[in-house]
Amino acid sequence: MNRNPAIHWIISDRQRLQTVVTLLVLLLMIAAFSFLNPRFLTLTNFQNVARNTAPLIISASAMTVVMIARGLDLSVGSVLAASSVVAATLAVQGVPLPLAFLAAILLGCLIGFANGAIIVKMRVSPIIVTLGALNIARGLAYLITPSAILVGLPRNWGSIGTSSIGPFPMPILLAVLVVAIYAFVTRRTKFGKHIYAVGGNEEAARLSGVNVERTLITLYVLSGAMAALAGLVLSTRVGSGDPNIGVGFELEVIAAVIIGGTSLSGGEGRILGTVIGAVIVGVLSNGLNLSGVEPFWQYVAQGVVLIAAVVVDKRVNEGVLRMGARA
Amino acid sequence: MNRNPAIHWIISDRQRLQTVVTLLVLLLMIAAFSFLNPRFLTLTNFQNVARNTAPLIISASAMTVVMIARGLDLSVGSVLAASSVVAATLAVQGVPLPLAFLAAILLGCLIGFANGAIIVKMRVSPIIVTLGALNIARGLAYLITPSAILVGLPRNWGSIGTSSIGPFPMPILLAVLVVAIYAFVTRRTKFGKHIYAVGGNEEAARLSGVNVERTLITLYVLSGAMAALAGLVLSTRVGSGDPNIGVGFELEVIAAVIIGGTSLSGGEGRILGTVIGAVIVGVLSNGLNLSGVEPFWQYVAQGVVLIAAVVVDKRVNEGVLRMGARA
Amino acid sequence: AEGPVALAAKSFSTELCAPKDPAAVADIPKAVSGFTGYEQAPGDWLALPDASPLKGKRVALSVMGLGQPFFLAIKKQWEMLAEKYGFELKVYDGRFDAGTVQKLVDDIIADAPDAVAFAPLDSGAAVPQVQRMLDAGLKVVTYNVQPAQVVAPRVFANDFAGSQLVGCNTARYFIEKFGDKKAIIGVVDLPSLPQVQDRKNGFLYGFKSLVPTATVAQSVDGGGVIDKANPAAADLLQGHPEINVIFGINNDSSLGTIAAMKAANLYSPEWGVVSSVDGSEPVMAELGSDESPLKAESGYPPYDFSVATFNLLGATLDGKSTKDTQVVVGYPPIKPTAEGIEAWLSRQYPR
Amino acid sequence: MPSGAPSPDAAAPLLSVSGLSKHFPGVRALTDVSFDLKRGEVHCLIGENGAGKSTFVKLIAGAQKPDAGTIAVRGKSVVLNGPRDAKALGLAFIFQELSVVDGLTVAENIVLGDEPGRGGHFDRDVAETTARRLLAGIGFDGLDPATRVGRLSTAEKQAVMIAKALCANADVIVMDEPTSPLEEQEVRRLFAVIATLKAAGKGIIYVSHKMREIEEIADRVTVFKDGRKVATLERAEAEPRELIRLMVGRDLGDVFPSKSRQPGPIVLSVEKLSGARIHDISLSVRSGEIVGIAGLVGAGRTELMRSIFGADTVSSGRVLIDGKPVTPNSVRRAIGSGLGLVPEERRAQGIVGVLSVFDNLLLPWTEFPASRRETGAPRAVAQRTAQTMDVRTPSLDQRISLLSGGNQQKVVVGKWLAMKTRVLLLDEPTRGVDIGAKREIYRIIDELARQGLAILLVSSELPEVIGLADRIIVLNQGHLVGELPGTATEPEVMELSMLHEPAA
Ligand SMILES: Nc1ncnc2c1ncn2[C@@H]1O[C@H](COP(=O)(O)OP(=O)(O)OP(=O)(O)O)[C@@H](O)[C@H]1O
Ligand SMILES: Nc1ncnc2c1ncn2[C@@H]1O[C@H](COP(=O)(O)OP(=O)(O)OP(=O)(O)O)[C@@H](O)[C@H]1O
Ligand SMILES: O[C@@H]1[C@@H](O)[C@@H](O)CO[C@H]1O
Ligand SMILES: [Mg+2]
Ligand SMILES: [Mg+2]
Repeated sequence: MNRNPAIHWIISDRQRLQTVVTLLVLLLMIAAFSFLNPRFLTLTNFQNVARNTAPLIISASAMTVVMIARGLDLSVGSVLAASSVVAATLAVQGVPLPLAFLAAILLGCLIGFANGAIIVKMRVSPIIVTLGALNIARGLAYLITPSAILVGLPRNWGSIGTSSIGPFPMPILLAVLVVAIYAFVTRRTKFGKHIYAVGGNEEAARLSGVNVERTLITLYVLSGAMAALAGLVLSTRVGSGDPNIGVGFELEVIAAVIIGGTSLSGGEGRILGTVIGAVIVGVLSNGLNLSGVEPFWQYVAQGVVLIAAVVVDKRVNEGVLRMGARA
Repeated sequence: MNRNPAIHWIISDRQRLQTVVTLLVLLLMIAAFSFLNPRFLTLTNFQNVARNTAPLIISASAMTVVMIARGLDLSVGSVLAASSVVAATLAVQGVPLPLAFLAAILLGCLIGFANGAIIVKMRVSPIIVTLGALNIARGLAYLITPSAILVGLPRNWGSIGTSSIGPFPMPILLAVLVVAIYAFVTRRTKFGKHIYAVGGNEEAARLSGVNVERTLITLYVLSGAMAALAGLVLSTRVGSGDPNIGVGFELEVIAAVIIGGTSLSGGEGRILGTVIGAVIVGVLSNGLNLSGVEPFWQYVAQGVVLIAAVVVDKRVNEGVLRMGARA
Repeated sequence: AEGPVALAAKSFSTELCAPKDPAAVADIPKAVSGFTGYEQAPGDWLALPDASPLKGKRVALSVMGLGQPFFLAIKKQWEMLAEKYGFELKVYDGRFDAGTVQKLVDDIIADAPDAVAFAPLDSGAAVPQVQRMLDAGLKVVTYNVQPAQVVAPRVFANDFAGSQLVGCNTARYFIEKFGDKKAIIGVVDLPSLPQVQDRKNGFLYGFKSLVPTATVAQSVDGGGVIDKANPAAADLLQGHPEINVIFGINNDSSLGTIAAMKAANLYSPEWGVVSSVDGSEPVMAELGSDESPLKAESGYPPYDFSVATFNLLGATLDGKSTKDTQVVVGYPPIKPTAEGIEAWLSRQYPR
Repeated sequence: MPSGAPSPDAAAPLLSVSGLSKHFPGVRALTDVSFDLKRGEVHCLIGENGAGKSTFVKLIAGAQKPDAGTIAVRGKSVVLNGPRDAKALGLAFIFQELSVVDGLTVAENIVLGDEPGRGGHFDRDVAETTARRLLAGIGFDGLDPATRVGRLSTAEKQAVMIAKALCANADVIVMDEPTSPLEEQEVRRLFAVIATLKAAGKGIIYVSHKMREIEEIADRVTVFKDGRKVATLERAEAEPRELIRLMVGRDLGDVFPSKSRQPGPIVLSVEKLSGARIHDISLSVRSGEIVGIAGLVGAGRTELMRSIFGADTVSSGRVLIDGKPVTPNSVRRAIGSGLGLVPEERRAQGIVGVLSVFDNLLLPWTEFPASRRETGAPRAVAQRTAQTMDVRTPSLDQRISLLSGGNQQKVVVGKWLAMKTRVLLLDEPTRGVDIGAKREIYRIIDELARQGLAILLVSSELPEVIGLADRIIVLNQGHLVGELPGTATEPEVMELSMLHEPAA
């Protein structure tokens, strides 16, 4: 068993093994959906899913590190909406697009900073603070514009969302970039090590001289920024600034992160796992729609597949580990 | 400072102190709202808020112990809906009301059992499992009846939701009963201690002979049952069986639990704190409506008050503890 | 003395009411969504043809959210049409969620059906959504909520005018029953949907046309779903006991209100008057009951919507429509008599 | 080169502290303590459990803020606003509670807070080289720097902490009970390292409960009692009997009880037990008998105890109590059959930190009517147990996590006393326990044996095994390699422990 170096490489690290198994679960899903509708496994549908999943991947990458550090950010969905309407409002008023986008990202940073600072300095639960922020950001979005803005958006509004470089849609490239940066940071930088330390054993990290507070605040700021970026990707793709988008997005993001192998209890997690988790979440609703499953049954199917995915994941993982131990 | 025996009693137990401080925060809110609208502080509004908050209190009590044991149940909102339509469907078909209600509660138990069994036996994340259950239960609710059932409900359908004993609305009495049972169980029974032990240190609990699995499964079953009961209270009050109700209820419940002083990391928490947390959540939207705050501003106000409540809570708590230590 | 139902039937009219005091309604915003400028009768669009160009085609139907009787009726109607005219139907549920609707648009594009009947959620967001489908070469017709710009053939009802009629009838009943008692209005609203703002404004325009002295005490956010509308309505009643007119922007809102009234022991026609729009079955039971204060309703017609959309989609497939083609279906006030209710239900919600 | 600031006065003590005080609600942990540390000395700190040693350590680490008092480093008075300040001043620490990060690798733990690499980049190669060098220096050459720490044994984790403290290249190294999870050989290597540090002019504060260690390495010894410093003695005066008298306030006499017990019939029999890390082990313990288990780290002692208790999966073999087989792989059945286990890692396995002393004591209990647990009989039993075990706590309702480590351990042992336990499995029962309490626990173990319990004892402190056990069983790599009488000597046991060490 262990003879094969590739297999050995995979099972030698629990996290790596888990990621590979999650990938297998995804492939299984793809196989099943392809069987149900031939249009599922086409380049256009691949681009479609990828484009739709890009915002999820972007925000979930940021959420992954927040959760590795034992935090949580429920405000992402509302930040997405706020970012979307801020950028659109500014763009309509003639502010150059890069500046409008920048303003939206800054707003995300600001909300993230407020979240982080309150959580860290006051030592209160991230759930409540970011749930508060969820409400506040949604309210702000509605106050800016109660309905979607589209009249007067500049021609190049879609520059992020709909353009492509070669066959690769811009949203996907952006998501890949974000993932690459996060993967690099978590694995190859001091800051990355600090994230795991803070989540794994905050006291030990503090005693080792890690600046726990700054680490955490930075992660929340980045989570806000990435949620805002996700909002820009989404709203430039769909061609409007919409205060209604992103309701319930936080649960999707958290589901992606957890399917990807990061736990709420911190200290563990992998960006790559999250990407696969996000794609699983994205493929699921797309696949069910394309398979023509009746709308109400889709709820059931979604729930069943979600649970089955983690259960299969766990089982295979443990099975492989047991076999590995025996070999 | 410590001379006063009442004060000493309060500050001698950290959890108790926290509960008292949370109560103060609630009183502060009540004072503020009373100032903004004199109709806020009336018996009828008290009954109104209490009636509206009863389902939240019921489900949040059950969630509190789940969270004390380091679990989480995101499916409560959907179970609420499923319970509501099951009871209504049966009632419309002429099944006696008590039986219809029983069936709904049993359904809640069943979903809770499935949640608990999968979480415990497969050792997978409660977030994903109960998120799956959230989808499944919602789907089932819709499959049973795609839209609200109102016609053909028996005359006494409102027996739980709208009746009163003396000046006390039935929903409130039910909530009080549930709270009393939970408070008793957590504080005065062996099972209660086991809940804290499982959440505080699962391994130590296991090695001390606590049946960790059974404890956890029981808590999920009860959470399902209480969500179903909450569904009955709600739907007999609004006079329908409705598959749409309870969307986002889980976040309200979790907010109530956390404001009440229970944390996601388990081992700590108080039912009484949760009750106050739930009332804070309930009073908040009622108070904002009665104060005539514009709907979009209500989002903002809700967020701000939520955060302010926990921050004030924390600050006062620490202040008192510091003073206590010095005295 | 006449019972409330009889009184409501007596004061009922299908005519709009002219403002008694134009100043009283001057400040009310006119339509913010939809195309109230068109007054084209549905005419032939409501007739069932012998054969349809949709035959043998793959058709996608989207709904805002299947949890409402209105959209369920739409789905049911379309399933009957699919059966009768022999086309393949796939139904997409928007779950009343902007994100879900965005994604289903993309999934429809990926699935590339021959024709799409699309129900937008937000007028603004709908414009690029429809445009995306058109760009992908799909044949699209929209119904119910309308894109804020003209992009594709559409079927809609005039939310302002339809609600204005309810406003008039509510006022007529109010005057009949309470004489010149001062009217104080509460609204169980859903402020995040522009279409709904038309309903609210239409209602106020109609009501104040006949009762210029009426004032609005408060609008609360009822979310358009019963479990959120219920506590919001309870708060509304609690905060403003002087309210004697409540308008619910859809049936969930008025039903949540009715439940709140029952809990607060206010459920009686003597209290005042409740009205709303949609005309679904449970509300019809209230409308026809002498115990209920709900005494005016305009019907939002699922059958008409379905058939008109079906026909327009066929025409679009045949190239017989342009992007300007639009069909306005009626938004009739429902006469609160047994016959009136039966007439409405049997056509729009056939069993 | 010392990493801290250059000293303004070479003659000044490396560290001097005066008037240091710290109160917690209900507890005066430290009162008016003065202390100093010279270059090139090992200054030992001893005292009973709860005397304030760890509190003292945390204060000079900047991990907690003192209520009063001053700290001076190399003659310069300093204010510590956090652990980073202490670190910057050239102070390094090994804390009593293992403060490792399970999710990071050995190397990452060792360099945490001071990672090598340019800018923000983490240089893994340098980190691993450094880690390998430091681990080799303390005799843990076998430990792969790329392993995740979560997979290590307690001893290996401790080695990581020691390497981490050395990594900082500090002038002052504070070790709070560094050897409690270590094996004799590893202790020797640590002492060699300490000698080198000393020779390099560094100062070491060494906290321990082990008199033999103190005797061996101390240049000076400071004794704490009830949060106060009672004396600082020079090496010459620091004679164990005197130290114990200062610590405890009286003479203790013999530490170990006499072994004049009369073993009865066999209570526990283990037949051909095998599991993941143990192979085909058979043994038996009589009523009234204490059987010690010796072996090197990783010999499988813990796994054996846990397998008997049903906590680790058994693949074959069986366990019998009074001739009746115990259902395998179920802790609850094991407890029901009369087994009790005091696990190896107190904080992770022994206590429920958020619960009170009372709740922890009564956690395994099943027999009292639920509703009366807070009052009446259970309360009385808990009270009695706490007294028997001499648990120092302001009240039974105190959170156990706020007790000193030794007092926590007494609770973990104590919780089995009130049960109908027939067989007590003790895995390192006195780890981190002070000498007085140790003697107490020995007395209790003896007492329990005399009452007819069968006791299986694992300890890394050989004197403890020899001092208590009637028979000693030696494990090596999961195999039972031999048995010695209770009269065996340390070299005899050591020899057997290492005998069958296979070459590979
Ligand atoms: N955070 C805290 N809150 C309350 N009391 C505390 C806290 N930390 C320590 N104490 C108490 O302070 C006293 C001193 O504890 P400390 O840990 O310093 O003892 P120690 O000498 O290190 O004991 P041991 O030898 O058992 O490790 C004890 O009574 C302990 O219970
Ligand atoms: N969860 C684990 N994963 C990997 N290795 C483990 C694990 N638990 C124990 N080990 C290793 O298995 C071997 C046997 O462990 P065990 O704890 O039974 O030995 P022990 O004799 O009690 O030694 P110790 O003094 O370390 O407790 C040791 O080498 C230990 O490092
Ligand atoms: O919510 C409403 C429904 O109640 C129905 O009126 C159709 O339009 C939607 O916007
Ligand atoms: Mg200590
Ligand atoms: Mg061991």
